[in-house]
Amino acid sequence: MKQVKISRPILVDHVARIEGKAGIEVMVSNKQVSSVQMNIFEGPRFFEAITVGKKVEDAVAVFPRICSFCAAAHKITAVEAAEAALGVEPSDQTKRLRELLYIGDYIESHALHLFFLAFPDLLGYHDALSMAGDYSDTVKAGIALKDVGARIQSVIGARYIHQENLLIGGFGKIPGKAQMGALKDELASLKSASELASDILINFSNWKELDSPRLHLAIAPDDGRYTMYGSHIHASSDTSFPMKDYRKHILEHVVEHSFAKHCRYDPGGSKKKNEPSIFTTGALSRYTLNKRSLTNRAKERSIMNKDHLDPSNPLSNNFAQAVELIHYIDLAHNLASELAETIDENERPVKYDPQKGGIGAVATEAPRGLLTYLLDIDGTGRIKNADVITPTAMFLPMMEKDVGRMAQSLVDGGISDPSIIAPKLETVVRSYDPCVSCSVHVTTVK
Amino acid sequence: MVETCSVCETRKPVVGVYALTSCYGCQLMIATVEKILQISEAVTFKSFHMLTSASSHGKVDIAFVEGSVSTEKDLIELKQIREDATVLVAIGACSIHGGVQSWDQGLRDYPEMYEKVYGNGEIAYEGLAAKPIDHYVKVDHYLPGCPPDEREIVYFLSTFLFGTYPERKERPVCHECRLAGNPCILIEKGEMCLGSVTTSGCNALCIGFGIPCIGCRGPTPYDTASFDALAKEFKRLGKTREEVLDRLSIFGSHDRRMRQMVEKAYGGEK
Amino acid sequence: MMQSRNIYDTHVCRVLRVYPLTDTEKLFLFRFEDPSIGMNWRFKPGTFVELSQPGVGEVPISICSSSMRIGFFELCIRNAGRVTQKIHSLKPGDTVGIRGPYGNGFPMEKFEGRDLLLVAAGLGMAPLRSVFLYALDNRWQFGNITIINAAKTGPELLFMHELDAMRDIAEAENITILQTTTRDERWGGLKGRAATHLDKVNVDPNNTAVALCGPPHMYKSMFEELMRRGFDPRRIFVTVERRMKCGVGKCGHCNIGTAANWMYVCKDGPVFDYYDMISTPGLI
Amino acid sequence: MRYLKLPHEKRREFLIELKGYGILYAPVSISEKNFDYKKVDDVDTIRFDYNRTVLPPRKYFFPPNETLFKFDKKDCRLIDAYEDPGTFVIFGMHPCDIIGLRVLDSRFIDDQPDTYYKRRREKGIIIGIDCLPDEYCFCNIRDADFADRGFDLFLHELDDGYLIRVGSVMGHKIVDACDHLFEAIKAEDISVMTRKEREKQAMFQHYENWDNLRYLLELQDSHPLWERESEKCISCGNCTLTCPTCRCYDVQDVPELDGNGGKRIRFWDSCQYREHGLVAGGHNFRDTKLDRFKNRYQCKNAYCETMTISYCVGCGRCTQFCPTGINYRKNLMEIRGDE
Repeated sequence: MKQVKISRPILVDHVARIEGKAGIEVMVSNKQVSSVQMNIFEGPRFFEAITVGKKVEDAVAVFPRICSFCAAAHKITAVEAAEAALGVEPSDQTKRLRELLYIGDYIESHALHLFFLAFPDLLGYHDALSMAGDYSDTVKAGIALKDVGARIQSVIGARYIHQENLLIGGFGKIPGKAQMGALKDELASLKSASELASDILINFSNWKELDSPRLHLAIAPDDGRYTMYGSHIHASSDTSFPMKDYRKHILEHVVEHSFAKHCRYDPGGSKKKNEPSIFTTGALSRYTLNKRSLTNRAKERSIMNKDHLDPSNPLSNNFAQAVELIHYIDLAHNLASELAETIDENERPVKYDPQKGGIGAVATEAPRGLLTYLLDIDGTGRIKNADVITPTAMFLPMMEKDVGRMAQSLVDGGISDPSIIAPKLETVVRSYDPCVSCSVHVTTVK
Repeated sequence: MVETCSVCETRKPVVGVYALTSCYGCQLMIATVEKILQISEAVTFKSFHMLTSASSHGKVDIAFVEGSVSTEKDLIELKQIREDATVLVAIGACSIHGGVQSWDQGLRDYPEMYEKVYGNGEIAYEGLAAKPIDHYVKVDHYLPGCPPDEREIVYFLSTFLFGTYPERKERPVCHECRLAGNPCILIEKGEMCLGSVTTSGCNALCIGFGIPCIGCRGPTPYDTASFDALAKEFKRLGKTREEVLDRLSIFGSHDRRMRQMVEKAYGGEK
Repeated sequence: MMQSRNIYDTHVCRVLRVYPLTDTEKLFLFRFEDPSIGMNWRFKPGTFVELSQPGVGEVPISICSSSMRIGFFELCIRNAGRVTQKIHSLKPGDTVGIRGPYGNGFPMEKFEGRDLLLVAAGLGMAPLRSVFLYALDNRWQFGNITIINAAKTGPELLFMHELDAMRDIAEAENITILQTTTRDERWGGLKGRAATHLDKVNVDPNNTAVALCGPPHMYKSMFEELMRRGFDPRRIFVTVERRMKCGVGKCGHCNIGTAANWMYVCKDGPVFDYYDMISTPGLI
Repeated sequence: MRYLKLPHEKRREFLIELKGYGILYAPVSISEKNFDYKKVDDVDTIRFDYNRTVLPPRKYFFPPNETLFKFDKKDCRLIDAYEDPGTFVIFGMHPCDIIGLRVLDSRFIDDQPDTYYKRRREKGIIIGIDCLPDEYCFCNIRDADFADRGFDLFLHELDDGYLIRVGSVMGHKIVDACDHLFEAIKAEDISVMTRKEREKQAMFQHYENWDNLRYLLELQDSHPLWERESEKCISCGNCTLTCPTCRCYDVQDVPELDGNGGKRIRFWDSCQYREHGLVAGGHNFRDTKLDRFKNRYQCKNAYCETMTISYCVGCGRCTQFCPTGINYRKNLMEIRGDE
């Protein structure tokens, strides 16, 4: 489907301040945006191919290498898929530690995205480093938040990128009470800093041009707690499905301009006759669907700033992340306080037999949205089949739509200078907080 | 204030941080080192797409290149970087050793993997089997790790700022593991720990957590990795040739001696 | 009592002059910053210093100047690694750290009253220059002197011009200077390895002290040639090279094994006599 | 020498007393099968029955990583960065480790004292304890099974307490300060101790005289053993890093980002690594694994003049902590033609 080039395309060769390599290509002909492509030229890494035939332990050590920004999300989800396949039930303590580790990933990832990648746009800088002169307190708060997120992951996962301490069945070494106590104190001291992101964002309203109702997907909390876990995925269209059936409902296909595939949602059931539709996922979707489960502080903040959390506008995703930052600092503090009292440093990982084999499918909420893993393990403890879908692959089609909408409205407003249009489009892309490495390296076809 | 730099002598060194195909962890590590603000004062970042939109092409004094060459576009970019850079530092497992995406190097070819993942779907960009960057261009310094250690990143930059260059680590992880006071888990638990053939610099972090080394910093340089002796020990512990090769290939599949030396250990008595 | 000085601490020395000698070697003249140290600092020919550049590292370098000169010393430095590369970028006025001198040095007192034969190959000329200059400064204590300086090519001959310039006084002082190259087509002078010119030396084998310095492979053939000509093995001395990190027999990098004695090149050497050389495993 | 008896029931109190002198380091369990010296807060965690620690106690005098200097590039000055550890107590050193420390002293103190080592050595109080040999021990052959000096106090276990030998002025001070804990030695205590000493001697697996060993090592330079055993070696360096008498170190400058400051550090090195024998320009005096393998055997069996024993004290660490089961003692015996 080659486009006839009537005028020069609006091109962004390499979108800066996102994870991974992607470009934007927008074709405008007769003042109409005729095509929008997120060119994903990050190279493929074939994780689902190279892990096939490998021992499940080696495979789960490799999966987090899909992406550094959400390595913990990948590691935890892969490990839990392996556990689901092998019928391993980790201890409650393991689950709580994993949750705290996952929250650490959220805090680090959101703080990085907001303070380092998104705010320079809003405040008119090229980057956070040059912003540091004028907004020293803001940058410092961002660093402190990112650091505590990293520290949580280092304490529990051994380090904050590619957390090796996390194993099938438990941990290599359980952190000590003193370490948990230190985390607790550090988290308590950052409560007010966690509100800073939303303080900044309230000064910037969403771009109305982007308003458009959209379908949101997120995991429904089982126990009324707003976290990354739950047994069902629900949609803003009031449909839902069990997470382990994700392959029936989230469909992928290859597109020519991208090493990342695109996804559609098929609600199945009685609505089967409907075409599978594009959807979005991420902080805004979680907020939209699960907001009543936020902690009080986060809830108050979100009620006060409803306008910034419009589910129809992708820029709201930044604010949703800011609200989550408050929420997760609270949640992390609670968890760390609890663990500082109760943690049993001598607990060993649950023993298991990798040769039992089986299939496990798990979905969790990564910082950027839904993340699904399916691992099929054979009778020798090796991976027979692996399937991973990442949030970026899920929301890419929606992102392209929004980029098109933005471009169209700018063109309609008489702006034709690509150097003015391009940065605006980049801001739209960045609001999704896309993770390009993730999206490229894992999609697979049946 | 910095007075000299080994590369550019008189002014602030101009640094580029580039990514080929990777997880972006090395860049994330650079961007999140504790001293990033100090670094950003000591050097000028000419290109660092992940961190700044003020990134541009052109000459740099020091280029840090993360990622393996996995597409034609990667290769073109890499050659340009080499041309533009006075000193080129390969950073991270992908760049130095091909990374985890090279796990199947020598086992499965590119079309087979492509088909497995993308079916018969067509993509406009040309992919390549993942390779370390020194298969294509000259590399001046190697900064290993998956991801690299914060201290080493700071060390590398500091040596340039001091008018010299970094010393290459060539001791195995076991060295730092003993220095850290860990017991040896290969001996005690019989686990397939790759510490003895893996370049140090991580302070044996994983073993400190009771986790065997999977070799993320890559084989020790100068052909000092005794894959054969290690494989023999694994064999004695009841590990199969495949298990050993799979483990050693995660980060070492491009080592020209590895496969042959493991075969030697298992030779004849399959 | 005062705490004794930290043995790894350095004295600040200033570069006074830098002379390029070859493409890879430069000669540096240093002076001690602190005159009280400079005045009291003595060394023997054949000893070395640890040269330190904070932030880069330390390297052992043998001293190549005359030990009679007080407060100053010269080092001939080959650009062969991280530290020496950095040192090569230094200019007059720059500073370095120096500790030492280390090692036993040549037993000059045993050389007294004898003819001297100095045989250097490659970088070996650096320590032997110190011996040579010492002998010149104390000319009346020695008999005839012959110096053989060998290198692959003419431009690689260390101190070639300096030795050349001495030709006129050499004759008057009974000094024979032989400079030879092994792989230089364009070299107009002597050709061949140092050992091939032993017939031209002007010393009495029965009463000559020999000092050798060169690459490890040189010694075996030199020893054979010298024995054949009747030189006394007790008076053949060699200086050897190792990675001496500390210079004071601690760090272990220069240890050499022998059943009778465990030695450190930095402390027990770097000058060894013929019998040490042939009976110490790993020394050659 | 002064001898005292510490009844078993006073042991705990005595250990708490020792903590009063500074940080107490003692062997504790660090994993299912291994022990190491650690800082001890709760004296009940001390293991009296340990066989050997992973790292020898030299780590307290010659730390695995140590900052020698901070530096200032501008002035080209080095600033001594010795960190005073304060007085500290090492409890539970076996005779081999005590003698191992004396080997280090001979290198680090006897001639041109290593400032850092010496200053730490002056701060450490050493309480030795007797032990029984296991399959790896051959300290008897190395004359290192009984410590006659090099400690402040030395404990021999009796049936109902410990016979204590006082070995230094500091040792006298310690026992004087808590003399209510001790009893006088009785004749039967002495007979228990001599019986135990005999029993210990009977437990060693070999009784040889290895005085000729270092000569045989030189003569057997082409013995097929070297090729065969070095092939098993994975060059991990465990044998040297866990050795109580190994003392090789490397030095590195770690500059700071400001382009001026930084530190000069030293850390344990091992002759089993390629870089150890390397000189500028790329020549390597021990270029092959075989060369490096032999070097350790040569070095460990060389003669320490001031100690009049070899550099090996027979602690068995290099064998127990070799991942590929290279048996040092057996190899030496093969060289001697014992097997």
